[in-house]
Amino acid sequence: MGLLDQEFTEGNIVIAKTEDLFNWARLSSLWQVGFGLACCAIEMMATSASHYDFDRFGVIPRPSPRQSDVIIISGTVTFKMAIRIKRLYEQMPDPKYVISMGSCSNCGGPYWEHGYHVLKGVDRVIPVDVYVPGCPPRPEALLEGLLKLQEKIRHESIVKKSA
Amino acid sequence: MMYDWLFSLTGNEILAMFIVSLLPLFAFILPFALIAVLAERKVSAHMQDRLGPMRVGYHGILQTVADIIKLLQKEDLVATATDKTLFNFAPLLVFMGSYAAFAAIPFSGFFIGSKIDLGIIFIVGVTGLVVAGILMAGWASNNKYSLLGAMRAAAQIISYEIPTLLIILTIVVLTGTLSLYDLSEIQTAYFWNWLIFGGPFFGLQKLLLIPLMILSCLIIYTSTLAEVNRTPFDIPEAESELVSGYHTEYSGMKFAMFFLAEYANMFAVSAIVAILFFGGYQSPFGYLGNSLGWSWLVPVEQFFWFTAKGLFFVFVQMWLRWTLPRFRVDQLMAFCWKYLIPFSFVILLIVGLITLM
Amino acid sequence: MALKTEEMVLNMGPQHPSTHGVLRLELQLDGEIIIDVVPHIGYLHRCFEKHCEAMTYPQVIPYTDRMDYLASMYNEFGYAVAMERLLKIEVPERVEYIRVIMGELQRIASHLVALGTYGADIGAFTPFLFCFRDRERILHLFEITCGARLLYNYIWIGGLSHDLHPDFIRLTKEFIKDFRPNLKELNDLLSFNQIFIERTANVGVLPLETAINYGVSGPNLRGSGFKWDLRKDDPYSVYNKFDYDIPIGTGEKGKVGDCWDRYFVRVKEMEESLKIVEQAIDTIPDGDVTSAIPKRIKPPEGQIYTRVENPRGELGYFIISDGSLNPARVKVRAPSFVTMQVFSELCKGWMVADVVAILGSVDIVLGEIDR
Amino acid sequence: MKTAEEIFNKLKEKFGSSIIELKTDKPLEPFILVNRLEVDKICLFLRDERDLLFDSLMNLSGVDDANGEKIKDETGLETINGGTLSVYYHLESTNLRHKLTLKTSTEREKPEVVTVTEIWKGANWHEREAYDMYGVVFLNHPDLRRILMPYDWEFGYPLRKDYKNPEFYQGMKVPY
Repeated sequence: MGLLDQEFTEGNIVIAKTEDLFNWARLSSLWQVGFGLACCAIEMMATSASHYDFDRFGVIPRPSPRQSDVIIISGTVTFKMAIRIKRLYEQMPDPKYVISMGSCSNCGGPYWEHGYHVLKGVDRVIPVDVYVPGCPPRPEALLEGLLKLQEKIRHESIVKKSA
Repeated sequence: MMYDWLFSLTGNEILAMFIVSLLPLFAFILPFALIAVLAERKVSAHMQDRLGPMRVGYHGILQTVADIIKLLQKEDLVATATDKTLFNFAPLLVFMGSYAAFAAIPFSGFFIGSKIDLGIIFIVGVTGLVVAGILMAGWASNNKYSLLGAMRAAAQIISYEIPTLLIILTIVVLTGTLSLYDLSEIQTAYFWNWLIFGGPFFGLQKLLLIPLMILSCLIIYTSTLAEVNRTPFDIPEAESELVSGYHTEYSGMKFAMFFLAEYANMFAVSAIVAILFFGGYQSPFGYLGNSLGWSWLVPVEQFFWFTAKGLFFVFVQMWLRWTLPRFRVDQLMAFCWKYLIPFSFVILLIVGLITLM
Repeated sequence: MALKTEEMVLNMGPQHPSTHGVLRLELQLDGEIIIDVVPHIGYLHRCFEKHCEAMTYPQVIPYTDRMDYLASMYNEFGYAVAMERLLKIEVPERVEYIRVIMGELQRIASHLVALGTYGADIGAFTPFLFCFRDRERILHLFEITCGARLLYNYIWIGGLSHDLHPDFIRLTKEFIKDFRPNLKELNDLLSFNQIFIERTANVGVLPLETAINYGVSGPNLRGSGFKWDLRKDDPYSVYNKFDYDIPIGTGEKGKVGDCWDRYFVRVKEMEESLKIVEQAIDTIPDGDVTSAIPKRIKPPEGQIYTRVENPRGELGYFIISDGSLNPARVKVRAPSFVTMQVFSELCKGWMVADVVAILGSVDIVLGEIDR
Repeated sequence: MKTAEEIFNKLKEKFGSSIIELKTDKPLEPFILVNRLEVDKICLFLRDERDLLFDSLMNLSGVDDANGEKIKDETGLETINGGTLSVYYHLESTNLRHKLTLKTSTEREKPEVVTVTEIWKGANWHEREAYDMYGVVFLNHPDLRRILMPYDWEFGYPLRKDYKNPEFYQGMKVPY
């Protein structure tokens, strides 16, 4: 991504148009790794079920990390699992995003004080884009988290390093 | 035909041949794949009480366009332990196999890729490439799940080719021709001349053939379903068992190639069933073009009828996918070797006797 | 000269579409036939017992919800019954009725998830969405009562946090009226589908002796033909006031105790739970639900083991109190933990596709296994 | 349907010294204190005796009695030495419908109890969990490894009252 920096000046017209197209394409077909950890995974399944359909936003669960763009960490991350999550994150091809769903993966949640086996927040292992609060967050909260992520992608730029 | 018309237009053969061979790909398969992927998601959504893609374009129309552009931007991950050449070549081979089949399929009276006499045998032979591509993909991605998926795919496609061939043999015994163009021409004028209703024969022979033809249509439909790895035979890329089978390690455009090949294969297979039994591009009620006297309208109508039948069978495949559970590997093999193949032998025998009548 | 074959170790790792959460199965494969399965658990160990020793008695309830997050109402129910026996508190009649209604609704919701994901594992994806559509209605009922969809903190020691919502009874009656035809639809779509029967009948048969020796309980034990249900055999709350029967596996489609039996026992159990909810809704007495909640809970020194019929089996609470505000030790006997032990014996000799079928039929929840 | 006293007397005359006493003073269920190295013989007898038939082990739980003397060093860290760790067995008979609770206790430094996995195969994981959480070594257990904690967790046994969190585990900060 860095190479383009030197050649083009601040967002001229040619870049702006293709940029919007690429951003629009990336944000309207976020493929999710079909993988859940704990109670938040049940709410994630309820979100992709008929009542709060995830598919409306173009999000389909893909079984293998190779074909997915967004990984939703839904549930408590323990140390034994943190190593696997780090490897799973590395398997995903590059424009990848992370939604940390539920207070357990945000900061350790109800297990922050006495949880000797709980990792206090998944951002200690992988970079997180959007945090969805709640224990478990309601499906609407997860949908809002997804919209926040889509907003973030809409303003990404291949020229200027996003702040 | 199209080739002669283009030749008279452009003057040199190579250009005409080039355009004719590229026409099915750009004019038909790519748009079809875009629509089919969206249709599958919409059909499955509405079958499951939900809406499917809605936010991308009006009612989700641009969803597949967005998917393809996104897949273009994806990093092309090639694991170090993979066998590079095979890994990169496998999706091409799978797509080549499924696209080559369209060369011999008559889209309408006016357009056919190449009017070869061995049309149907060519198609079955060329889809053999798909098996090689899948095995290559499974082996090269150095992943246990892909290997299992590829082994299953090879076993399944090879064993389901036998009932397909036997049913094709019965059609050949009945109609005496291998070329799909002639097959479509035989089943002209009204739907009771279609082979599913006993073909263009008369009296007792037609009556005897009808049950056999319906049964053989069912057999060829299920066995071609298995050849294309669609549920209930989608064990090579069974999500719940083998993560996603032979294309677990593929990402970005290579995965899109597999995806595209699967939908192209789906249409090729339903086109074959439509041609063999439902009269290819023949219209069931005669042509508007003839009655109105515009002769140029007839090929357009034929093209319309051909795609209508093909899309109907593609819809049935989608319908099956979202209702039926999946077979296990040995049940699938048993179903093929213990039921489909004996049945098709019996049908071949009886049809042979009937034609002697 | 026999063909020299080599065994392959396949890791159905913590991230796998059909391991119902974070469970790693190490399969020893000969081709597709399974020689041995070694389950690795602990990926979701959230130190529940350490939290119980640091919290006071009422504060433990939200943590019991997060153990079996598919049937959290029943976890609270078990903990409340255990504490009430330890403190010898008498709970008003209305509270018992509401607890039974909530418990049985939670059983239906939990079985719906179990059957839905089981269909998805075998390959039929549509029943999964039909089950979740019906489950949403139950979650709506829970939500109007105690404000939460999945983890409630509703059943307290000695009573309930809120009384029933005014139109809870009307909505429940509507739900029951709509759910019965849906159940029949699920049966036609999945239970009696020939391919589903082909994939599940005679697969993963659990003989009765090994089931009892391993301590398996709940629908998995009843699937093997043993009429054992704690609501009748070790009665608690007011379950003896309702008439319902206990469905057991009869080997209708294959041998007794195969995957199909365990699946169909859960379908029939949903019908029984509907009956219980119907009877309980009609005869619910009035009263204040928060009258018997003690202000300070300081039980005398002692220990108690109580068990309730969780949708997954026998959920036992072993509580030791040392006279202070915090429990000295709370040990939970989780039904899925015990079922997971018998899993490797069920899978020997079957194929990779059957591991998924058997894992779906024993219906485990990782939160409960790893605690 | 036998009560705890009848079972206790039956066990007393069968095993004599290894059955230590029947405790009924604390509320609710009485339990029988048993010698920790004889547990498997007693349980085999309990399972196979015609009128006892305890054919299913409901629950096996390790408990830290925390009755040793507590030493507080300068950083307010509490270490308990001496005292006992105990293991409770809750047995049940599915056809005679009666229940029983056994208790064995071992000293804290070198806790050892005989395994009952041969009698009830269900005890296998319960014992591994008791080992993982408390460090109670079960003699001749088929494969005594940690079950819930990571296999390479060498910071002691988490559920003991005097357990201290490590600072780092494989590069991840443990405390909040």
